[in-house]
Amino acid sequence: MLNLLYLLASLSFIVGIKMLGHPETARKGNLLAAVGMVLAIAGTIFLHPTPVSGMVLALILGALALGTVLGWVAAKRVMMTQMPEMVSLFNGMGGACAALISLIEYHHHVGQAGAMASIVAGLVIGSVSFSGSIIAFAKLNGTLSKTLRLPSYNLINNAFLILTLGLGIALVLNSGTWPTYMLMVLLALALVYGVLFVVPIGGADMPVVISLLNSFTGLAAATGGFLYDNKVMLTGGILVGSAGTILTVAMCKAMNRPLSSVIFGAFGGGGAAASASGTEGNSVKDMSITDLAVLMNYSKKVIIVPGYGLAVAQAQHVIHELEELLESRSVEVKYAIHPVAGRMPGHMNVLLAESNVSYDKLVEMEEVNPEFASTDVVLVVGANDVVNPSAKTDPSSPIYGMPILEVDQAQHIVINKRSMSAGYAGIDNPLFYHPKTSMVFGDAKGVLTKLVAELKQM
Amino acid sequence: MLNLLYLLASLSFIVGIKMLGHPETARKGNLLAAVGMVLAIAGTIFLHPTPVSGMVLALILGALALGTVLGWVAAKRVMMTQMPEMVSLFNGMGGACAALISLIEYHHHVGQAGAMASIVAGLVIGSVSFSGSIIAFAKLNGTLSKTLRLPSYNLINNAFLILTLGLGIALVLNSGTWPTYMLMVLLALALVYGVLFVVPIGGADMPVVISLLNSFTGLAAATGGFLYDNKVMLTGGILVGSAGTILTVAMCKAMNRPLSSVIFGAFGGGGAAASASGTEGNSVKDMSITDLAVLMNYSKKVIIVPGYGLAVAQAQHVIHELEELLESRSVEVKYAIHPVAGRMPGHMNVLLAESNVSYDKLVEMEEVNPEFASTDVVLVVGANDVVNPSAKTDPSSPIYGMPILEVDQAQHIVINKRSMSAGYAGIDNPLFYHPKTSMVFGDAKGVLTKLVAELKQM
Amino acid sequence: MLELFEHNLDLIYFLILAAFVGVELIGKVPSVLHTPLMSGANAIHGVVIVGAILVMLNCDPNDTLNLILGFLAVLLGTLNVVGGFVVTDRMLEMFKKKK
Amino acid sequence: MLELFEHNLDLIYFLILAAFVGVELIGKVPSVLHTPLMSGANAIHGVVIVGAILVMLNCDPNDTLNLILGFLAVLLGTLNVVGGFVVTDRMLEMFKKKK
Amino acid sequence: MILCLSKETRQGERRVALTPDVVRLLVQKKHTVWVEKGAGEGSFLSDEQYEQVGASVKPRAEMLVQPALWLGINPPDPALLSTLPRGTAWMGLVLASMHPGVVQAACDAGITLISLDAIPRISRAQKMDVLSSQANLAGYKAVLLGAQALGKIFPMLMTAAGTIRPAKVVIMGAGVAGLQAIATAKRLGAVVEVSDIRPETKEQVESLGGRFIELKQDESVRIEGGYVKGVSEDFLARQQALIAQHVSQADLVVTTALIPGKKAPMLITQAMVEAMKPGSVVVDMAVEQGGNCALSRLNETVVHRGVTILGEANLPAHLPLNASDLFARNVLAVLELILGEEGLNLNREDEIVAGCLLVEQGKAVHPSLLQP
Amino acid sequence: MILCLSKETRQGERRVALTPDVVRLLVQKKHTVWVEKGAGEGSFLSDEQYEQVGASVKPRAEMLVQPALWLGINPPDPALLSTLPRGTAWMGLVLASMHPGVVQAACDAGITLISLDAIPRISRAQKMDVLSSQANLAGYKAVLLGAQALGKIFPMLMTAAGTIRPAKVVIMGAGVAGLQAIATAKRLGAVVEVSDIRPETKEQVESLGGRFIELKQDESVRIEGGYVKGVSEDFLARQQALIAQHVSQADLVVTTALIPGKKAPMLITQAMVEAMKPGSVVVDMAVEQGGNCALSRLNETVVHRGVTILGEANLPAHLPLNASDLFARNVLAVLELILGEEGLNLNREDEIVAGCLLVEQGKAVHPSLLQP
Ligand SMILES: NC(=O)c1ccc[n+]([C@@H]2O[C@H](COP(=O)([O-])OP(=O)(O)OC[C@H]3O[C@@H](n4cnc5c(N)ncnc54)[C@H](OP(=O)(O)O)[C@@H]3O)[C@@H](O)[C@H]2O)c1
Ligand SMILES: NC(=O)c1ccc[n+]([C@@H]2O[C@H](COP(=O)([O-])OP(=O)(O)OC[C@H]3O[C@@H](n4cnc5c(N)ncnc54)[C@H](OP(=O)(O)O)[C@@H]3O)[C@@H](O)[C@H]2O)c1
Ligand SMILES: NC(=O)c1ccc[n+]([C@@H]2O[C@H](COP(=O)([O-])OP(=O)(O)OC[C@H]3O[C@@H](n4cnc5c(N)ncnc54)[C@H](O)[C@@H]3O)[C@@H](O)[C@H]2O)c1
Ligand SMILES: NC(=O)c1ccc[n+]([C@@H]2O[C@H](COP(=O)([O-])OP(=O)(O)OC[C@H]3O[C@@H](n4cnc5c(N)ncnc54)[C@H](O)[C@@H]3O)[C@@H](O)[C@H]2O)c1
Repeated sequence: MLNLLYLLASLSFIVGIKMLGHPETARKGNLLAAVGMVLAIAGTIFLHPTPVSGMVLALILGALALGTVLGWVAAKRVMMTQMPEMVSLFNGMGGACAALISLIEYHHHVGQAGAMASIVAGLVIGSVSFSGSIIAFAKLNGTLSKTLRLPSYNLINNAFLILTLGLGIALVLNSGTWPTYMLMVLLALALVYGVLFVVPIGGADMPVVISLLNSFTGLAAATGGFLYDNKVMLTGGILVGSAGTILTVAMCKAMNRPLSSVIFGAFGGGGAAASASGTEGNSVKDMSITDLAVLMNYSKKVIIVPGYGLAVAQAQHVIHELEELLESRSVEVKYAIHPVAGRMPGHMNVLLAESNVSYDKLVEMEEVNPEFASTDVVLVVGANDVVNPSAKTDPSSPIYGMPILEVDQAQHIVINKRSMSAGYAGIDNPLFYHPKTSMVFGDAKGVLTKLVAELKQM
Repeated sequence: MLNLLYLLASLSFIVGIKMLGHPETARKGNLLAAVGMVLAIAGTIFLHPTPVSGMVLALILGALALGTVLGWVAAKRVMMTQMPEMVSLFNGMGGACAALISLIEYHHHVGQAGAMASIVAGLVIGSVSFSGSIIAFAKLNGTLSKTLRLPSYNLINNAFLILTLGLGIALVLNSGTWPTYMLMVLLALALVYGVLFVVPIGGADMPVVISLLNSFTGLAAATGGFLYDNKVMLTGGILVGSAGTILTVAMCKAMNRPLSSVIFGAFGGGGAAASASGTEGNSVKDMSITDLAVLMNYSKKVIIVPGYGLAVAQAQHVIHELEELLESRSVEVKYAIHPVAGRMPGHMNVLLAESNVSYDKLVEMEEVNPEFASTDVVLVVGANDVVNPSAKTDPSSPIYGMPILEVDQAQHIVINKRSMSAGYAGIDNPLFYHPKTSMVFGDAKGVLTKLVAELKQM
Repeated sequence: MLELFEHNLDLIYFLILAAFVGVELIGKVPSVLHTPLMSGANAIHGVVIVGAILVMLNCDPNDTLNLILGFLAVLLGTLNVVGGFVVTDRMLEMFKKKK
Repeated sequence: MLELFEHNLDLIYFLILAAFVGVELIGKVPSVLHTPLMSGANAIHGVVIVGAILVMLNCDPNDTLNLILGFLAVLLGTLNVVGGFVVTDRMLEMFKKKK
Repeated sequence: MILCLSKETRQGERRVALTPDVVRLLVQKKHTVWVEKGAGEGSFLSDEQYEQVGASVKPRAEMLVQPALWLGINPPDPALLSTLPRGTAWMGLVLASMHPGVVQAACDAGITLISLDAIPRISRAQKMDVLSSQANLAGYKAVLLGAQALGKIFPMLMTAAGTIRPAKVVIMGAGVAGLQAIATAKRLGAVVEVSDIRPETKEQVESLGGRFIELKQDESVRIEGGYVKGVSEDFLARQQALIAQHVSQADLVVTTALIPGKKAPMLITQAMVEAMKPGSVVVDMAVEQGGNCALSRLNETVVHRGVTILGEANLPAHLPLNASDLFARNVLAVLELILGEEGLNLNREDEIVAGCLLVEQGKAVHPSLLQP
Repeated sequence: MILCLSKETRQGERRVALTPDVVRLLVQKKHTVWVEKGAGEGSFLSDEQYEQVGASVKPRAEMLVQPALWLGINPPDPALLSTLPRGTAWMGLVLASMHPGVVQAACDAGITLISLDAIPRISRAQKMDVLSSQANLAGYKAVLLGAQALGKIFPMLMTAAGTIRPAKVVIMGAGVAGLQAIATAKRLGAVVEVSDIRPETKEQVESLGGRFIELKQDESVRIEGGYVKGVSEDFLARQQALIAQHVSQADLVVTTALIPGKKAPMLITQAMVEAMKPGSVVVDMAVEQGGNCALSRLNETVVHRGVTILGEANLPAHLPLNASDLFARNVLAVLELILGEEGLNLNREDEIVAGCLLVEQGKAVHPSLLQP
């Protein structure tokens, strides 16, 4: 019976993770996995083959209740922007849990090489994951803001790694016959290594690190599965271990950093993605085309701001296709036409008429400006000066006094252009550094074509 | 050691199937799986734990050698068009092999319910797969061309199914203590059921059936795995069983027939796709958009013949996208413009100019007619009268004497229109029934959009 | 070594297959889902709590130290599980169907 | 029933995971590959030949009937394997890059 | 048989029935071609160009010396016909229903009269179809004339000085000319609305990006072989009422509605013109057949309460380069059918010949001429 | 301050500096607007329409009674300026380099002269930029005029009577007018080739679907602030040689090349015209600045060896509905800048005011007028 529950829980994890991979089913997938987890926990407690003392049961239930309340409240209270650090924290809890299990079980399996391997692995991996996650949490949190980097850092780091592994292997080979304080030394080493692992890494790479630590914790959980020959722990742990690894790779890819450079040495190093040559130290956020596709697909209202770049790229046909596609998914789409967008009066009209964009979809600046506030996504394609807030704020700017499209009122601003270069007026655009802004770099035609392809797959 | 080989073989099957799913890696995937198979076979023979008599070994090697020669020659000789029937035949061999194993092993496992279940399942599934495959082969081959359908067919069919299953279960419950002739009855029942299963199905649905039988054989192989607790058989069998089922579903989807209607009752029924109301009993060939995409992707020269339907569908922008996409894959693309295509002089020019098709790509009828002979694919989109050969051959036709585009010179003719209805002149078009012609039914804009999407994925 | 392999054959197949499933499942996930997926996976490895519970269940009721450690382990595991699922759910709110 | 389940736990996990892998692998295959994929899968289930070989290996050298049946089984299995892989390969020739 | 290319005499006509390109082909086929002096001038085709391809250029008087096949565009002046020697044939537009005198004159002069406008519109004859080839050009030109006269641009433009709304163009009749007018107005960026009474035109109009003004059909609308044969007064009144509001908002109205052999339907009444905005324009392409607009005058420009009504009759003549070219190719296709080894080979078994041969050697032979 | 809208007197002018729409806005802001009788006629705007929105319509004589801000389009007749009461201001196009007499007359009459064409082309002033708003319309009109005069259609058409090749249009100069000309010719289906000497125009031309004729730059080409300041004779000769072959194959040539404050560059020589096909057309938009074509005559149509050269100077006047509308909005934007609570508020600290204020109360104040 218990095994059946475990099987069901295992299945719920597999299917849950699968569902988490699709926007439409993700929420349900999470719920499903949670249900499976409840089954596994309840089963473990209430279908335990041997009788359990009331006190122990009370303790267990107490811990569960306390944990539930704390976890729930923390998770509900946290602000959207702080979620990644929360995840990191929770991950650390999981690692600590695995380490504690190993600490307790160590004495019970003296002499059993196999079990000892599981225990030691669980202790090491769990501890690294724990201390690493805590550091990641503190970094994201801002508590630990400096990126520490000792001089011969790599050396020290690798030394610790070798020490930890060596001691761990020795313990296993001696099957737990060594004194307990050696175990404590191992624990300490692992904890320190976790700290060393994460401390030098910059904020931008943190999500990758968390994902990696996450898959570590998965492995730690799996070691527990080995120990108890418990299938649900094994399934859950291995699943998270492998899925987490792939996810880490995928995240690296999305950030355009090879995983190898993340794991070895180059880890951190300032975070290439975070600072695409922003002037004045400002930083620019990159967005992948897939993310843009999802964002648009789940929007209610999208306003497209075409500019000279759209004409240069001759992307008028694709943008019309995008518009039709979004409309067919009942996203409202309009074009905001700035009076001097392009290089001749009415340039955008000429362009969009060519691809048969309905005249009704073209909205003048005065009319569209109040609409941005109720807009989910503004997609700026090859426009620059006409959305440059300096025109309003900077009296020394050559475009000061020109009315602009007030796209910063919208919830998300996505700007597609090939680079950070300036437009006709030759000036920098503060909008690119706006917190709501994401950039999608590339030729407009290429980017929009891919965007349409991505959208079609959703 | 043997187990390691089996593990490697299992992995090669998994990875091989994965690679088979992508056009670029498919061939290598097939090779990989084949290598794994060789490992498994060689390991089984040469790492067998107990000593083997030379005669038996010789027999085994002889059978292997004979099979290899025969299989190789047959597979190499067969014409492209006959491959599906070949696959069916080979599938039948696999089924028969599984059934034979069961026949032999039956006596060795009397009294072992678990083993007996495997044996009986292998026998039944293998036999059904065998006889079904042979029928499918004969049907595709033309040997068996009529679609037989007895009056109360469903009843008979289900009766046989129940009988077979019932007898099978009885045999298992009695753990092989029943006399051998009962086993033979079961064999006969399963064979007959396989025949009944496939006989009523029309030619168009055959690929689905073969895929289904294929996954059956996979399961039959897996039963062998249970019997011998042989991991490589299990992996291979289960993998094919599950992948084959999903594949069957995917094929049904691609044919727009729900799997349920294929499995239950509606199976066959004349093959909706095969005979789209051809006049004079002539038959019309359907083509899927994916196949068209592959055909075009691997062509050197494509000529598009636009007609009034392109204008009605307002598909001028998509066709231009298609043209650009093909050109980017170094397929040469031209448009053949018939002087009276459309409904006003120059209709196609107006239309294609709108989507910025270069004037150089538009070729007049006189100029393009000699080019068809060197063309791989002619794609006729929403044109009808202007490619109607009656204009040349049938003096009683109202369009007799009108010069036409001589598309029948090309290697493949693909015609997209919504139905079999006539064009302006209101007359039937023999080109639709031309052996080189395939029809892709649907609104031009929808079809071309999907075509472009498919092409982009290649 | 080979011995170890032969003995744990089932386990090894299990591991390989499970790892494969994990890899295949993630396959081509849109990158917006990276964070929620990570968070969901995070909650799932909270299954380690099962181990913690087992520790306690098997614990001598008088072994206070281990009971305390066990209690802590269960507490931490619960935090991982509950917090993980709830945070994931909140992240996924943005994918609610509009209208 | 439950007993059967408990006894074959490893097998059941194996089956479920393997089936999952199969399903996930096929996932989104372009329909041009349907036929080659079917054909490749067809070759793979030829692994049943391993069973046939085992039958023969375990066969009493004097049991002529079973030897003949076994011989047949191996022959048929080989046909399945060899023919299957070769046909698949030929089908896939068309995916060779042109030029 | 000698082919004689005449110089058009109609006021404002700039086309010519044969171009040097086509003459070259005829000469290659061993035909003798005489060209009237200055025939191609209006189309920028010099006498030398004709001579270079093998034609002889002569004054008309010298061409009348022997029977020949005369090629022209506009219906010939009856007086002129009488100067042609007996046995001569004349081919070109006759428009017999509008110019009955021509047939009579041909009979009197004992010549053969071939009417290109009477060629049946069957598939095989498409390349001889001068009505289509010329109407097509006319449709383009009508819109350009209108755009030229309109004090506004067609496309929508959003500029720093404000937004220019797109012009609204209403087109009446979606035949050959009407469809090309739709295409041209759309190209220039106008919003185009179209009215026709043949139901199949809806799809055709939409295939060109125009909006079709739906009109409830009724049984009084008689349509045969793709042509409107007639409509009741009552229906016309309903149609007028429906289109009145569209016309009142239009910047440009182009009317092309015809009923073959009859007076063109009156679609734009004086009241409707008066309801139009000052500055707007009407181009009445049906003016020669009586006009679709009550106020249009043949070959005149009328300005009524700020609305300009253009009554230019011969629009293809404004595009002589293309119009002559296409006309000449149409003529060539007909010649290939009717020119035998020695002279005309008028096989009246052939549907096309039967349709376009009005008078043979002074005898009226066309069915439509026999009844009365 | 009273705003006086004058009726344009230039031959062929149909625009007006204020439309009723804009007058309504001014009246709402408590300005008094007087409209000269018949001022809007050319743009189909009646006196009643002006009265309805709150203006008073008067004959000119009655408007001269007190100082006011006069609004016009074309540079005023110096004689007329002298009739304006002292303290009056006049605003409109002055084109001082072409009409030096106007500035003198303004000084003599002691009035204030505001030149809309001298407004600096900075971003903030885009909505006041009459040069752009009018040149844009002119570019459209130039192509239509050319298409109208050309005996050919623009688009390619493949018909039963043969294929019509697309017209080839060559456009010289890709400024505001040139770009709109490209767009218009492309829309109509022509193949468009463009020459300009500012390097950034290549991308702009291609963004509109035109083909750019590459020309090797040299150091004699001086470009400042987006304008060509001058080129050497030598360079011009090379440019001519390069474009000669393109022009010789063109059906229509539209020239828009200008060098602000100087004579327009001579791009199309007589020899080049003579190399063109008979029937082709040249539209010289630079004719008022001396012309880009050697044969063009101001406001005349010249036909030289079969090539028609149109020298129409005031193209926006052919689109009075749009042109008046845009001009009036430009004027409104300027008024918003310079009209204070009581009368003019000419703050010469403001770059725009400094740029367009030529004469203040009879005193020449513009930098360009101070040196000599
Ligand atoms: N409309 C008129 O009448 C007129 C006339 C003259 C001047 N102007 C001036 O022109 C400007 C118009 O503003 P705008 O926002 O339309 O244009 P803009 O400010 O010139 O910016 C255009 C942007 O498009 C990007 N771009 C160029 N090619 C691209 C491609 N192939 N794909 C994607 N992006 C591309 C460029 O950035 P990357 O290089 O990084 O890609 C550039 O920053 C205003 O300053 C206006 O005053 C207008
Ligand atoms: N060009 C001219 O000047 C002119 C003038 C008058 C008449 N015509 C005549 O018109 C004909 C032109 O020949 P054609 O080949 O262009 O046209 P057609 O013979 O009229 O055939 C058009 C075909 O397009 C298909 N179609 C319609 N809508 C479609 C859509 N949305 N998507 C896909 N297919 C669609 C229709 O079949 P389904 O309904 O099955 O989809 C129809 O059979 C000739 O007979 C010509 O003589 C030409
Ligand atoms: N098969 C061929 O080769 C061929 C060639 C050319 C034209 N055609 C066909 O000939 C037909 C007519 O061509 P056309 O341009 O010579 O026609 P047309 O000049 O006789 O008439 C012009 C249009 O006016 C419309 N009309 C008549 N009364 C009207 C009214 N009251 N309101 C609105 N519209 C009215 C007609 O329906 C027609 O579309 C079309 O069907 C065309 O497709 C066929
Ligand atoms: N920033 C703004 O607000 C704004 C507004 C309007 C125009 N502009 C800019 O002003 C500039 C010119 O506009 P314009 O139309 O008034 O220019 P213009 O009328 O002075 O000249 C027209 C064109 O002729 C070209 N030209 C000069 N000599 C030539 C030669 N020898 N051969 C070929 N071409 C030649 C010029 O390069 C220019 O493109 C452009 O850069 C335009 O973008 C800017």
